[in-house]
Amino acid sequence: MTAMQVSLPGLELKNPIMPASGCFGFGKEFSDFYDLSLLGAIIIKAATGNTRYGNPTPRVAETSSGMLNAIGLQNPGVDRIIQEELPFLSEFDTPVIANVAGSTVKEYVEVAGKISQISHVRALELNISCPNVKEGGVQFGTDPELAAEVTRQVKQVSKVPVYVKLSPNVTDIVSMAKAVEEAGADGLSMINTLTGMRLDLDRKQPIIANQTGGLSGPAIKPIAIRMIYQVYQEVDVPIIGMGGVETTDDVVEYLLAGASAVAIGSANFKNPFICKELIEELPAAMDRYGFTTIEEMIGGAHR
Amino acid sequence: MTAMQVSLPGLELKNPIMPASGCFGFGKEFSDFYDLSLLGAIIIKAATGNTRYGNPTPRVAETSSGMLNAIGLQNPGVDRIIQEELPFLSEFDTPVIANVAGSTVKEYVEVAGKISQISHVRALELNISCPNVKEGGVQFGTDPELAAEVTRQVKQVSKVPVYVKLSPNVTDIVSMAKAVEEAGADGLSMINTLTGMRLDLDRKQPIIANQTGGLSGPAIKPIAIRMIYQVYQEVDVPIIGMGGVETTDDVVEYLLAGASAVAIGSANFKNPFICKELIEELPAAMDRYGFTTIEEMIGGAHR
Amino acid sequence: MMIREDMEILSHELVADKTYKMTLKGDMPSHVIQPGQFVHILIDSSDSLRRPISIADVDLTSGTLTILYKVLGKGTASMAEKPVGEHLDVLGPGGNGYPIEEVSASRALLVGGGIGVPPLYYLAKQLKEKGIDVTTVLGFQHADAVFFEDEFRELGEVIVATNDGSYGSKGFVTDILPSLDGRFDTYFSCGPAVMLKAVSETLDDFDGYLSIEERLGCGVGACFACVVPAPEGDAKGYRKICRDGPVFRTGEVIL
Amino acid sequence: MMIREDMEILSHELVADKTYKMTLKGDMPSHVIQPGQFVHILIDSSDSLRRPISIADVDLTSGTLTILYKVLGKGTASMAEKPVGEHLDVLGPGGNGYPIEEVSASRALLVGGGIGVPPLYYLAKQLKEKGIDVTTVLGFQHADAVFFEDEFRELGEVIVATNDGSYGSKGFVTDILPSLDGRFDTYFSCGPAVMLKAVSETLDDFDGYLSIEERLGCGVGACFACVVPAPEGDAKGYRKICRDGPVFRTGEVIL
Ligand SMILES: Cc1cc2nc3c(=O)[nH]c(=O)nc-3n(C[C@H](O)[C@H](O)[C@H](O)COP(=O)(O)OP(=O)(O)OC[C@H]3O[C@@H](n4cnc5c(N)ncnc54)[C@H](O)[C@@H]3O)c2cc1C
Ligand SMILES: Cc1cc2nc3c(=O)[nH]c(=O)nc-3n(C[C@H](O)[C@H](O)[C@H](O)COP(=O)(O)OP(=O)(O)OC[C@H]3O[C@@H](n4cnc5c(N)ncnc54)[C@H](O)[C@@H]3O)c2cc1C
Ligand SMILES: Cc1cc2nc3c(=O)[nH]c(=O)nc-3n(C[C@H](O)[C@H](O)[C@H](O)COP(=O)(O)O)c2cc1C
Ligand SMILES: Cc1cc2nc3c(=O)[nH]c(=O)nc-3n(C[C@H](O)[C@H](O)[C@H](O)COP(=O)(O)O)c2cc1C
Ligand code: FES
Ligand code: FES
Repeated sequence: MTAMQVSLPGLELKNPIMPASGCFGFGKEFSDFYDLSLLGAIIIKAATGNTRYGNPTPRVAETSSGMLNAIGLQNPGVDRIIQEELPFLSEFDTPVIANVAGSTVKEYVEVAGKISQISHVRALELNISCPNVKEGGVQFGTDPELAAEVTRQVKQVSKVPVYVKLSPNVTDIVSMAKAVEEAGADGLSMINTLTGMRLDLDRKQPIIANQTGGLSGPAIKPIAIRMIYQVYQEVDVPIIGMGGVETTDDVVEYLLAGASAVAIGSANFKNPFICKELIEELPAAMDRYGFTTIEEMIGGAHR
Repeated sequence: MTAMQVSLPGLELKNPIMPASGCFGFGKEFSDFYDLSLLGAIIIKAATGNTRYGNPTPRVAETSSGMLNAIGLQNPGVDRIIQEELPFLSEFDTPVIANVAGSTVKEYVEVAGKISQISHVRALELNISCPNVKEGGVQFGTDPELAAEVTRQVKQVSKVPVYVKLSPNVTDIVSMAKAVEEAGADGLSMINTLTGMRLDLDRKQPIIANQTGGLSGPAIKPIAIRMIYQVYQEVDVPIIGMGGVETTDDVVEYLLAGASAVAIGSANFKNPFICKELIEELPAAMDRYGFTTIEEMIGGAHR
Repeated sequence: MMIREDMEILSHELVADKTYKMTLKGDMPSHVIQPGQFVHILIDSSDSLRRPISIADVDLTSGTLTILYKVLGKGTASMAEKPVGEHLDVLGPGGNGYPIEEVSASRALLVGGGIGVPPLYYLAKQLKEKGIDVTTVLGFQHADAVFFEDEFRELGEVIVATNDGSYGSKGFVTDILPSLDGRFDTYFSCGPAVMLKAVSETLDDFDGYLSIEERLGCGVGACFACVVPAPEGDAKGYRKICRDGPVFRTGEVIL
Repeated sequence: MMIREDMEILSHELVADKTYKMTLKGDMPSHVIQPGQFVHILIDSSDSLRRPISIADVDLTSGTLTILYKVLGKGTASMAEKPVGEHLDVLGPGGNGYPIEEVSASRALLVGGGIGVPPLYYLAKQLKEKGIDVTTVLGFQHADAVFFEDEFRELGEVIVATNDGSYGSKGFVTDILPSLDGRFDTYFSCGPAVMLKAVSETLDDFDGYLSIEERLGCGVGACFACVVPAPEGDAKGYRKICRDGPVFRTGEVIL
């Protein structure tokens, strides 16, 4: 066990840093920038049952310390992901976390059943929180009973541990977390984006063709930290934290709040080397705040 | 009727710009900087039934493009506000909107009954959304039935129109808006702060003594714009918009999204002259986007 | 291969209405493969997204590349204030440009509109070097917006149109095209979406190449922000502007 | 009256470990009423909050004021990089300082800790001018952190203590105080909360003035971010550090 290691259900992470779903594709593009074996894990883009072409463009817009996106779960479907995208990632010594989405419980179950059989897929991340699709996605993430139901059914078919990705667009994040924990979730992933909008003042219309988009980036970090802090006190499963991580100080803040590992999303767009750089700089940050292992830091603000 | 004028229930605004509650005290401090008669209106700090001393300090922390606050509704109580603070504001040719808070429906009703009798108080802003107090405040703002109940009862005693200030910390902002509209709200005020947290990495504790605080500033603007855009389509009462307004472009964005006027909160801390400057610069912005009156701009993104 | 580097601003000047020319020095130029590729610039470290700007010229001897940009919003306004000597965080070169190596035609028509003109300049130079004849049609909104006319003229014939007729002929680039019938075998175009559509319709007898713009996220092909639909029957069904494009063969994507 | 102005940085230098001295030019100096007042600085326009820094000296002839600050977090780190000639957005002067006009004592003791030392300098100068005898006790963490010892020495006796004994006497400022018994009639203190508490307890036979720090919001008295409780029985029940303070008479607030 090295200082940087973290053990989570299904995942032996060599460090707690991984790219977040949807911000790293299926890894190929970033493998031009650095060796993906450096990463703690890789969370791949959402897979659905069939090919989805997503929303019309524009799909992104910049906001103060953040960005909006409404990609709309564009992906080639689980079968082609398994055939065309996943083999490439087997070359690296890094566990893959497959982000699973759907419009119906049946679709979640189908995708989870298929993708969890791939040997280097070590965990699923159940995306019940995508705010950018008309059906499916977010309503599972805002109703504790629906969330529990999809978790329960996916758990029955999944060959690997299931992390449920929570939506922050809810009144009571703790009850969402408890509902999915009770339904068998092995871990939580928090947070997905907050639903937002920006208007184009010249056209007098929303910039994003889908009208609303998901807000990510440093702007949402205080909300993520608050939710993780609250949920950590009430559940026993580990949390993968995310939302606006750009520096090792941010990583430390997430760990102290209660995350066991940290995913980096939009920051990959600003700096494609961000994950590698944070991994390299993390030991110095641990030192700065008087820690010798990652495990020590997890939930440190609750002691 | 001049180009900058806006008519709202109880409020004849000479322009659509006003300071937001809690960020402008009772006006006195800012009257050293400019003539308060310039303002469209003034929303004063929350009044409760009795004196409140608020939360322990630290009460504020900076975040990316935003800030957290947990003042905790510190105020001298409605009677002393009426005696000691409100007379000063009667000197100015500007309507006052009194922000009303409480722990119980009874307290809201008591405060509303008293403060709505003061002649220059032209409207109430019902603060059912303060996330920084242990009891009262936010639970009224997250449950449509409680929100409707407090609105209904306050409407019965208030001598002036009642604007209900909505909390963004909810799954479904539209149902909150509809509930209070149905209960008799004359207008809405959106949004209050989002609950957030920041940790002090050296002390390994939340910076804010209250642990959580309300997130305001440009970081939350996309969330506010989205909520106002959604609510505007579903209700008939006017909306006072707020959240991260710093420029005239922000003002235009709020109006186009559906706000009839705009309140400025945290930006007063960065620049105490902000309201005055925005009022002066607004005609140029109207021109830039091809508008000749404020009324034309309201809801412009929905056409 | 794309790299990320801090490039030094060697020169920076206003060349037309709100339009600036900037030369940047670093290793990037040696990585540029094709005209039409772009650089993805983080203008301020507090920005959330980079800004894509086409490479307008490359000088391998001096290790510089030239970009031209128009001030539109927050990012470009801030870029306009960067002094010579300062460094910019540049990612690039991105995307697939004009595949000059494939061009077998002997006479090329270049059609540029507004801030779509810059990438055509490096293309024109490369075509000329290959011995291909270049005719250029440039469209601008008004006289003050015109730039690089002389630069193109050194490489071949140039016709300028302005929307309001304040310079060159009055009207759109597409008004010029019929008069050039028989003077080219292939064409290359870059400009606003409406112009590209009009150009490709006017020239639908020809194969050509179009450079397309869309709001980018990552700029490296990972986020699917920038997709454009491919015609019915295409296996993938879409193309990414940042990786498969920004330059596409006519018919490869739906405009 | 408080004003807001862009003040020019006239000088800027490192004077001790992470501690910088900066002089700023503008109209602000003519508005300063008392030592102990502060300026509220917007270090970068993208910051959400200003940073309060005490006024360490005022020179009405040259229209400058001096501040000293220690790099602690994001804002002060960014301030340390501002070059001479640049302008800073300054709001001030804020708050109530040391009411020297009220002081009837003839011998004053000044007790400063760390980055609490600066406002005592302008105070010492003013006291001296009034003919009051000044003795200063300064506490720092270690030798590298010591600053302004010589400046204070020109105004009276100075005793320095460092926590680790690497300079002056080893220990806290409160270890020095007993030895000064009978050498002063009143005292003025500024420094970290723990130090102020210890000083006021050690000197509880004396009336004095304490300057208190807290995270500020508005800095002008409007937001209630900076309240400190007043003793039982006080009519208001609290004081605002930014408006009623930062300087309070001993006993006026609960430390
Ligand atoms: C492949 C490619 C090449 C380009 N080449 C050039 C060039 O050579 N010269 C030039 O002036 N412009 C070029 N553009 C357009 C340029 O990227 C935008 O004008 C610029 O990003 C606007 O940024 P802003 O901060 O001023 O605008 P803002 O509106 O403040 O930008 C906000 C966000 O929207 C994006 N955005 C806004 N408008 C556009 C647009 N028209 N296209 C793409 N993204 C946009 C920005 O990148 C940013 O992420 C190119 C675009 C693409 C996709
Ligand atoms: C009345 C007054 C006078 C002061 N005078 C001086 C002085 O002369 N020299 C000096 O070096 N420091 C002084 N301070 C403390 C100084 O304001 C903080 O060290 C500084 O704001 C830290 O900012 P930062 O961006 O480096 O830290 P960050 O932690 O990045 O700041 C984040 C936020 O917290 C606030 N903050 C953080 N620490 C403090 C603190 N200790 N006190 C108040 N706010 C804080 C900041 O103002 C900012 O809003 C004074 C504080 C007050 C209240
Ligand atoms: C362009 C983009 C695409 C995303 N796609 C997905 C997705 O497919 N599945 C998912 O669970 N989350 C998706 N997310 C959310 C991120 O994984 C992450 O939860 C969120 O962006 C917060 O992290 P950040 O602030 O570091 O970006 C996406 C985010 C962005 C910006
Ligand atoms: C320090 C502070 C105190 C506040 N106090 C109140 C309050 O008493 N009542 C209330 O309804 N809102 C209060 N608010 C919320 C603001 O009125 C406003 O809704 C919010 O800050 C969003 O606007 P902004 O981003 O412009 O600050 C407070 C906000 C801040 C920053
Ligand atoms: S911008 Fe991310 S895929 Fe093209
Ligand atoms: S900082 Fe706002 S009242 Fe003191």
